[in-house]
Amino acid sequence: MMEHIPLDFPFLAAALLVGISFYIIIFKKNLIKLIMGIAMLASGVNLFLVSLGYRAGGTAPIYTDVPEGTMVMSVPQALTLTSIVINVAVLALMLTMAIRIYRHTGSLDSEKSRKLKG
Amino acid sequence: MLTKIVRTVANQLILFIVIFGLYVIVHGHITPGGGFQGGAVIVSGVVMLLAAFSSQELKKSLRERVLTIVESSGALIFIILAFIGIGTVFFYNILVGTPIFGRIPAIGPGPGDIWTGGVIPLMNFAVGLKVIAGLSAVVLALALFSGGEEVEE
Amino acid sequence: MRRVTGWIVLIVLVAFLVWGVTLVHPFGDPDASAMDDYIIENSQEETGSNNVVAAVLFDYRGLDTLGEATILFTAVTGVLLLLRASKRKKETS
Amino acid sequence: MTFLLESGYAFWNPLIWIIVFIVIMIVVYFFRRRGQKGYKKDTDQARIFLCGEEVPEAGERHIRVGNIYWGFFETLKEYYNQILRPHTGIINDYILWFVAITAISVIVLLVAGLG
Amino acid sequence: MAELITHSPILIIAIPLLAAFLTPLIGMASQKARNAFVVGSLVFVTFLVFALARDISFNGIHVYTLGAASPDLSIPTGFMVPVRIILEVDGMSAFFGIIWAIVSLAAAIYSLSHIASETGQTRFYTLLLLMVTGGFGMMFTGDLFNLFVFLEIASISGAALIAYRTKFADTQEGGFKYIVVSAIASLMVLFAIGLLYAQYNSLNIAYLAQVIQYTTLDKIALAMFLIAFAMKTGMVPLHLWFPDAYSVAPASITGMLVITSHACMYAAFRICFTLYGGVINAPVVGWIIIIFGLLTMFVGVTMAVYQKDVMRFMSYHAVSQLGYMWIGVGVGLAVLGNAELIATYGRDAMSGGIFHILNHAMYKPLLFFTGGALFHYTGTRDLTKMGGLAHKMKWTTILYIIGTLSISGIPPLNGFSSKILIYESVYQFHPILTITGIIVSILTLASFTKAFHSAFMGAELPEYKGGKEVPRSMIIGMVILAAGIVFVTLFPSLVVDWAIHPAADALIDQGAYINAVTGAIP
Repeated sequence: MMEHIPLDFPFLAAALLVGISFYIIIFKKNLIKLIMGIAMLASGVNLFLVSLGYRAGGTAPIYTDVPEGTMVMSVPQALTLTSIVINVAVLALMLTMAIRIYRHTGSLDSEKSRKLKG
Repeated sequence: MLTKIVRTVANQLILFIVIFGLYVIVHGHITPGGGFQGGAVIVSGVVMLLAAFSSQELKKSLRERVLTIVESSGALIFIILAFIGIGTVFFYNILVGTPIFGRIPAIGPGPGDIWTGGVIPLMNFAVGLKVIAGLSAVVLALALFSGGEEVEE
Repeated sequence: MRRVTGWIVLIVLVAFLVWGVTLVHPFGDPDASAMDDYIIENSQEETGSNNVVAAVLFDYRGLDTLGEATILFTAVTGVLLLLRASKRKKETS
Repeated sequence: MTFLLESGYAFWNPLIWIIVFIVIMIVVYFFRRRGQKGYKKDTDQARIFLCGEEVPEAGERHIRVGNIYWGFFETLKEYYNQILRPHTGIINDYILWFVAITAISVIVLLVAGLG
Repeated sequence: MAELITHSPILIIAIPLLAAFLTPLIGMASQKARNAFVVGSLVFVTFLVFALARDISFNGIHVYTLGAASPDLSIPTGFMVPVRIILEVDGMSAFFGIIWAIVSLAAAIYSLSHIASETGQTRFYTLLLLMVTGGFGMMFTGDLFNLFVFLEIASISGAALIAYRTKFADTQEGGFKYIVVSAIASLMVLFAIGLLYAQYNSLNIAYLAQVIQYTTLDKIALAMFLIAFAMKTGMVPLHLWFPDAYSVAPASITGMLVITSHACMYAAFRICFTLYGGVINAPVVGWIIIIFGLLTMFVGVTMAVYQKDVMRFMSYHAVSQLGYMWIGVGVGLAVLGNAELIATYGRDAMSGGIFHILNHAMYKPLLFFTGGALFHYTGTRDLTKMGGLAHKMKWTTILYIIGTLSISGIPPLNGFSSKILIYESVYQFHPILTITGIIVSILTLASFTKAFHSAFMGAELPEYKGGKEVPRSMIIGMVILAAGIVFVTLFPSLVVDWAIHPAADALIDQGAYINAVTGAIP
């Protein structure tokens, strides 16, 4: 087995996650799928952020009963936490609007809910 | 509304969920966790209740108005805790060194002490209050709306 | 037409992203960490909190957390605003 | 002089314009005063005369917005056909444009850095 | 008073926030008290902004370190890197702050009777105050992640407010589009912040500006920042969501959304000039901005002439006017490295662009407010159903004329004085820019004349016989902005000397911004 995770695997995973979610956002016409795509995009960005702060062999940055040694960086974790809560808020609001759109038009298709154009 | 077994189990389980959530909130400054995480744990308990019972049932005990008041007061406590430092600087941790939560732990790894952290435990508590009330209100409102009922003004 | 454009654009974007993240420092070995080292070393003394992440959240980057709590408040207010009844009940008016 | 705005080449003074406006107003007022004094409201003088035809109702004689600048749109028909195509109103397309422009500007910035 | 000034950067952000948290509680007690509270807190904030701006013009950049032992202790003693969140207010931030304060005050007063017949007013005002907080936070912060957080506050509250009138389907659609677009834009901003953080381990704009290298990753991050903020601003061809969202919002919110889009423009300028200012490939980025600016101007105005919905028509004009600002500042950016060209026309072009932001922030909300008054009176946004409204809406007509003349750049109104600055300086960079600008200006006048004729002129239509002029608070909200227009019209040089040139110099002078934070380090 390898000693540590090869290459920049988490970074690549984050980049691919962003790519896949853009695929969903661009090609899927269902509003709920669109919202799921945005949630995935947020996960990708969060994964990228939190893996920036990792130091090989580091422990969690909490001093309570921790073995001596390096600690991983704490600021990216705080940023990720903030970003996760922000995305929860955004998703809640998006879902509310999607429900309202469904109530009004009876459809969740983004091609059908386009009263505003031109 | 699910079967009686589920409802009974949920009724008992909610106590432990709330206790665990409160533990996470209160020990936010010494162990992993904090206001957001603990609040989310408790709200997951609320979601469990929502699944076990109907939203109509839950509406009787969780009033929209009460939730709004609790949420606003959580946010207010938070911002006031930030404001009390303004004698020095906004967000200055004024309680470090005072008897209330003011102890300074031994530098370096060691056992935690609950009376440390200055305003951090209080802020954790305020945020926890806010998250519990806010997310419960959202979940409840969405459930009620799917059942065809709109929120009062 | 749209499918083709979409795929081209998507492939270009993903190529750039993948290429970009390989240019970031190797995983587990950050290039610069002055700010984080300072916080890890001094947080116990300055804030009295054993949990460094909590110290960052509520002390060093307190305004971010206030903003985060505000966003949650905004979203809750927004959801309740959007799910409200658009007509007043008779007895209230 | 607080009214004066220097723009490097020329200057701009709103006071001059305001004075000119006031002078024009006075001239207009003089012309207006020379008009007919015998105008009476609510008589045939005030009614619309359309070569003896029936005058349409207020709603029908107002030129609605769709009929204004008809010639302009007729001339630029091709342009408008093209320009209206991206305005589909579908949210997915909006994001596609965003991704496309981001990709293009990344390429431009990187290529410009090479030379 | 001196204490108040010292703490004013955070107070300007925190007081609307505190008011927003209190509003639901007060709203339960009494509606009148709530309205008075909202307007009162905004008046106080406006006062603070003016006091802060005055102090900045005398004493230079204000730095406020949150949570440190003293406000100006931006870097911990004996350390080299800023650790805490730092608010940094310079001439540019103060300039945007003044605009935002005035427009939000006018919008709050306007809302008092504009939404009087709707439910959910308490939550409406709460969100309005939160949006004010978000805007001020974006303008005053000196920290990238903090910028992202406040960007999200402004966009989430904005989206909820756009969808405020839930009984119509199109409002929900507009709000949904807005929130999707802003969520994606801000996530890309966050990704770019992560790219910068990975290399330099800092989030402070001033410190990053000092150490930035312009590596490949920095270029990718710059493109992401620029295009994400440009999307939020409504630059062609990323403007497609713009009229959809703006046309369906309540008019007071549309007026405020214009300024949030200016705040995103501020963020883009901050990124280009301050963060990347020392290392940026200025001509390339400048030309990118100029080309998109030209497209924005032209496509925006031609689409506007075509519109039949009054709010949509004005939104497209907002798009087209944004092009002038991009061009003015883009020309300044394109010649950034060349001190001689900056002195000949670069600074004037930037001043023109920034001056146009001020003017646009006055007349565009005014026009949106008149559009809202038309909606209030007729119950429709469709211009084909309107006509002869000048008979009943005398105040609205006069205010609309002021706004129209101003946006079309008719002398002596303020739109002309900023446009002449842009035209004359930009002509020396490339004549085609000025020519396009003049054509766009003509088309603007043409389309506003068309809307004026179809809405206000003509005989009184039978269906609108019985109505009355809009309520007084709406007129007061509009008159505040019209008074701003008249002031700028009469004293252009005063405004340019006291507000515009300091703002332009703040953008050009990257060193001052850095020194304010990392001053001790040579």
